[in-house]
Amino acid sequence: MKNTIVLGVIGADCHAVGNKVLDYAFTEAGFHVVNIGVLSSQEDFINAAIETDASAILVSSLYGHGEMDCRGLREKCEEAGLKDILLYAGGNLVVGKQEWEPVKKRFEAMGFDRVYPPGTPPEQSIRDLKADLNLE
Amino acid sequence: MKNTIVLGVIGADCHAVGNKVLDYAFTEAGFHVVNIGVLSSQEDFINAAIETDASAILVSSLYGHGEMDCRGLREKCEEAGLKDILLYAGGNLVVGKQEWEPVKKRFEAMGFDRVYPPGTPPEQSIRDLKADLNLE
Amino acid sequence: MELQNKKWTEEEFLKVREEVLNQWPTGKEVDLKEAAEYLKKIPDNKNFAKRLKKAKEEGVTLAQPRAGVALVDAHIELLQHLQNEGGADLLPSTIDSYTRQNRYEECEVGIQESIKEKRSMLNGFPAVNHGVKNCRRVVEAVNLPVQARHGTPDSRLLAEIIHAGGWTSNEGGGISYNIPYAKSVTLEKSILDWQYCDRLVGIYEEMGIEINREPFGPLTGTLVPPSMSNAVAIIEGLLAVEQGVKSLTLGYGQCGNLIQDVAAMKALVAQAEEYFKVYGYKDIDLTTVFHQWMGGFPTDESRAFGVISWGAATAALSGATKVIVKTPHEAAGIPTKEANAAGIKATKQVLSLLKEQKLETSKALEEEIKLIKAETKCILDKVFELGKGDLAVGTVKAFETGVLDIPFAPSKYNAGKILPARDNNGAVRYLEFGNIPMSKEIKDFNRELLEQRAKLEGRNVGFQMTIDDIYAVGKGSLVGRPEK
Amino acid sequence: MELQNKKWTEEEFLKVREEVLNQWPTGKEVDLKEAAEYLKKIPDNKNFAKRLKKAKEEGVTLAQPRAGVALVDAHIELLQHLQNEGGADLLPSTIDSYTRQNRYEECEVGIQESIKEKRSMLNGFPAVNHGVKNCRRVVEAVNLPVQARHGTPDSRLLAEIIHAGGWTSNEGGGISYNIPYAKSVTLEKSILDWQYCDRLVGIYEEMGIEINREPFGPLTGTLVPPSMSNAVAIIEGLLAVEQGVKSLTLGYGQCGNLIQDVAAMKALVAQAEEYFKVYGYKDIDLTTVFHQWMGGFPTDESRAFGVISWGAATAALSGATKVIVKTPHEAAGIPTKEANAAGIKATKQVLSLLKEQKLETSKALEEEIKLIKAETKCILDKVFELGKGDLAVGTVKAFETGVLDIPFAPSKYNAGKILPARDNNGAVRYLEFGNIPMSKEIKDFNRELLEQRAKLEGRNVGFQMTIDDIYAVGKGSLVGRPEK
Repeated sequence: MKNTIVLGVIGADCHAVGNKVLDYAFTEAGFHVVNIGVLSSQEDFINAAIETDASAILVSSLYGHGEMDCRGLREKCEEAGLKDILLYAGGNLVVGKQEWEPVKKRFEAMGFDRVYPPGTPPEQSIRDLKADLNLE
Repeated sequence: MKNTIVLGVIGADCHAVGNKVLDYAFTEAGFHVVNIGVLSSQEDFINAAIETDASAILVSSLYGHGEMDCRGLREKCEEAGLKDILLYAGGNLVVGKQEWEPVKKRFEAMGFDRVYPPGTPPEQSIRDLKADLNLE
Repeated sequence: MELQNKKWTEEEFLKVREEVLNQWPTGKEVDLKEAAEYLKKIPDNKNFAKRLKKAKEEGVTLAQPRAGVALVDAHIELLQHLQNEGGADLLPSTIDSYTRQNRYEECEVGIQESIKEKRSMLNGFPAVNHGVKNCRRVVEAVNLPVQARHGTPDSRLLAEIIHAGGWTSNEGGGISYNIPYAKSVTLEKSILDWQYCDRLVGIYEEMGIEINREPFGPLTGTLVPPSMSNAVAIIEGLLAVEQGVKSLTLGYGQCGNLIQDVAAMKALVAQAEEYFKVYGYKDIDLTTVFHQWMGGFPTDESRAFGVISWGAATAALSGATKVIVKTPHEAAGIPTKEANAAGIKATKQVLSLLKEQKLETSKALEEEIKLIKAETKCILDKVFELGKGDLAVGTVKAFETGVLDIPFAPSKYNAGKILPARDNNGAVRYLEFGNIPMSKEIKDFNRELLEQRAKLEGRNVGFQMTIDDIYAVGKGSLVGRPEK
Repeated sequence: MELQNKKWTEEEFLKVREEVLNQWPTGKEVDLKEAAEYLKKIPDNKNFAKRLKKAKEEGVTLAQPRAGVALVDAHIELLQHLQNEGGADLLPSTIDSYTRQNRYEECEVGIQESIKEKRSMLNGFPAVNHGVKNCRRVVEAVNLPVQARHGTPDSRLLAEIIHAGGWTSNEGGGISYNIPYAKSVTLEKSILDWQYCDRLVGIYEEMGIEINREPFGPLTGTLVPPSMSNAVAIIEGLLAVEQGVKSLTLGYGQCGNLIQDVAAMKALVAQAEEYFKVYGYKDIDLTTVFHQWMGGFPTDESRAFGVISWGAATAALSGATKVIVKTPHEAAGIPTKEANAAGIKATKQVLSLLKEQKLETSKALEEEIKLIKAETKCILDKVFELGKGDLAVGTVKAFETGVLDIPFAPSKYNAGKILPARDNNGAVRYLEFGNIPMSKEIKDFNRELLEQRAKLEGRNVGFQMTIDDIYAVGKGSLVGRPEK
């Protein structure tokens, strides 16, 4: 389904507040949100995407290990047959306060379509996702 | 008199608190303090030093104009016959937060024997003055 | 082993212990007798329990940061900076998130990557992997007490290693380090595992070694109504002292309304002491911790200093024994050591300016204390009832039935039916009570306060208020008013 | 002209005015009618009086920095930065110290040197030298009201130029801009000169143009007992409204003890309104200003943020209409524009977090208000008595006899016999009363509080306490305890 998305917090990260707010915001915006919650592995994201025929995977990471946790996700998606699935990442993706541009570049190099810095309002990623999926 | 000092706040500066505390501290330390107070001109300092045969002039400046107000004081002292009088300066000597070393150098170049940064406790200048005057 | 709120026998403890110490090779480094000898030599100024007791007697508030990096030398450098430059009164060692999930292999990867990348690739100190010797290196390199701070549902091996390593306090609890930190760990297991941690401290106490325990007060740190966090704190306190813990620090996370925050701290101490008395626990050395704002922070560092300082002021005015300090980098994630020191310095300045001052009693304060106590009692009465007198059993059942329910928690064992929102004064109230068994009077009062807000804002009471409140402090205000 | 507290006639005013406008060439730029036309076109959001009235109605606290540099373009850049980056609600133009002493030739040197050195060699904006046109350039370049802040005993020409220049507020007063700012200006002269400034505002008011006046509350900013600063504020307020001022902002400088600070603000408003009523002044739009800590600051910027934030919190809790903001560079002197903006941002974060909160009434607060009012009344009663009913005459005589006496003031017309010190709670009390005519009860109470402190500290009540208190905040605490 074009408007189905998989939402979750990757790795050993248990920050649930933003996850619950994103769930609410994307649902309100008309998406069918498959929320796999916190502490989710790459496999959890991929399995959920296959099962629900999702168009996008939205990965949150708030605890600084995002860089290690997200590495290889694009490759695993392709192996699993999720050829054109959109990959978004956002949150506090790295340990410590770093320049944003290099962080963004590293995640883009890993195959993420969009990467969001800390404090991005849900509205922006909703707008972007609608554009990327040609919704509305 | 070897232990007589002239104390004052130079220029259009009316910061009186530190002046009153210095007066108290130097008096307690055994100096004969001639306190000409705030809003004192170079001439006020020099006249007081001549009248009381002082060994040192302690110039405070808290309002940032110290650099302009102190310029030429050494030369005027020499013209007035105060050949070997000690000149000390302290406070917030310049406008704004600046590197301390260049400020110190500028004041030393103007002929000041000792220059103190903001927040120096009176005890330090008392110690220095006793050393410079071979007291105790 | 069947869960009940009863001190473990030596046999029970030792049986589990054998398994625990085999969870990772460094477990073999732990020798209880040798550790006790080591701990006895720790000077008073490095003993967490003794330092807190002294602060309580002097009526001062101590400042403690959060901090931890992957490698031992870098971690020591970090703690020394917080001690020497920041002026911290108590030191932490924040444990990384893989250790919290007992994923020690991944810690090993993180350690290796950190060496390679020359920066910490872990968000804390992997104490289990580093083992007893390295924990001792840490405590020997500083002049202050060291505490482990983490979020580990099963902290048994970690507790063994850090205490044997000379760290004289451990944060956490069977509820507070499960429900906000795990997705699918049962409460039976986490409470049992924390009984183990508490019993370990009890055993040390019986050997004459004072070790502090601190249940994690703020839970999800997001709009948790004070009566819910106080109920959990009191339960975890009772569970801990049953296992022989003597030095206990109960905590609370700042909500932001001064009256409510001070009332929550006062209610927490008074009510915990009442329960200790009723259940016959004597000689408990009870201290308190106040957490500076745990929710979203402004990205601007000057604004962050404002939030930090207001937290410090509330901590001082509430008479907290210690305050956990945030940093001006909070919004961006894990801070540099300089930013961490900056947060401590701002905090200490405010604490020290206010050390002669407490919030004076007022009618509003007294009423808020009364309300929090009444709400807390409604919850605790039901917990005891559900457990037929056994608090541990009651706690499990209370979460099953939503009698205990923590907003925004990731655990599937949490009902997630309650919703909080702020009233017009910024105090956190219950918007949805879920299955929490409050009296009608209390429910009506909470509702009335939120209706007043709704009226002022020209909208209905609802989840949008909650969402607006979640992001409000980051945007500058306490109450998330609709934009004009 | 003989000093009395009576509205100047048009004839009196115009006679003096001719002389005033000839003090410096830019005086010729002032044309009252043209200025009135110009001021009428100033939009409400740039009118100081209207902005304050709105804030008072909304119950919010506005943030205003201090700032001023020598050159017009740089000054505009500075104010725009404070407005756009800092988020200031009200803008200042701090006037340089040469202008404050009417030494316009030296200002000219400072302006030339500033051009040459490409940095400001003056500690403020020399508004008289820059003249009406440049003042208008300033106000036209920003979106907020602009006020002159200075310390000028004779501010007559300055007032003419800034008001004609579209600046809709002027800080100062015949006492508060003389005794703490001058050495040998008589009070007769400074009060007359400030009657002129007030009358000028009164004339604009009569033309339908609202202009705000703000007596300078903190005086020497150093341990001034609240009753002394409140007495001066009320006198200056009464002198101003007699000349036709309608928008009046009375001020107070933070002492640091929350109860005393809030009590002082509440006593100030209540007592000022009582006096206005008794003396028949109607339709006075009274607002308040709270000054963040005016004494010595810590050099460490993080610690300075702590001091700033605590000041902001007290301002909010006291319900001040505006707060004057310090910066993290305070200890080092005049701040960069970035540091200035940082101070505003920290302040605004705290103000906005606390906008729903006020300090609740408590017994301690009520008693402190009562004490401050009683002390203030003792002083004011005597001032009126000395002046045989004329407040202006009474003020001069009160300073002569030490009935009014401001600690640490440079003026030779100030007796300098009183000494302040903090009590055990950090509240500022009278250590030496000099000739201030307090009741025995009040004197005994002040003394008793200080004896309690002396006992705790194991030393005698004396000047060393005062000195220790002066430096205490810079070192981190409120009360200057002896070092152990």
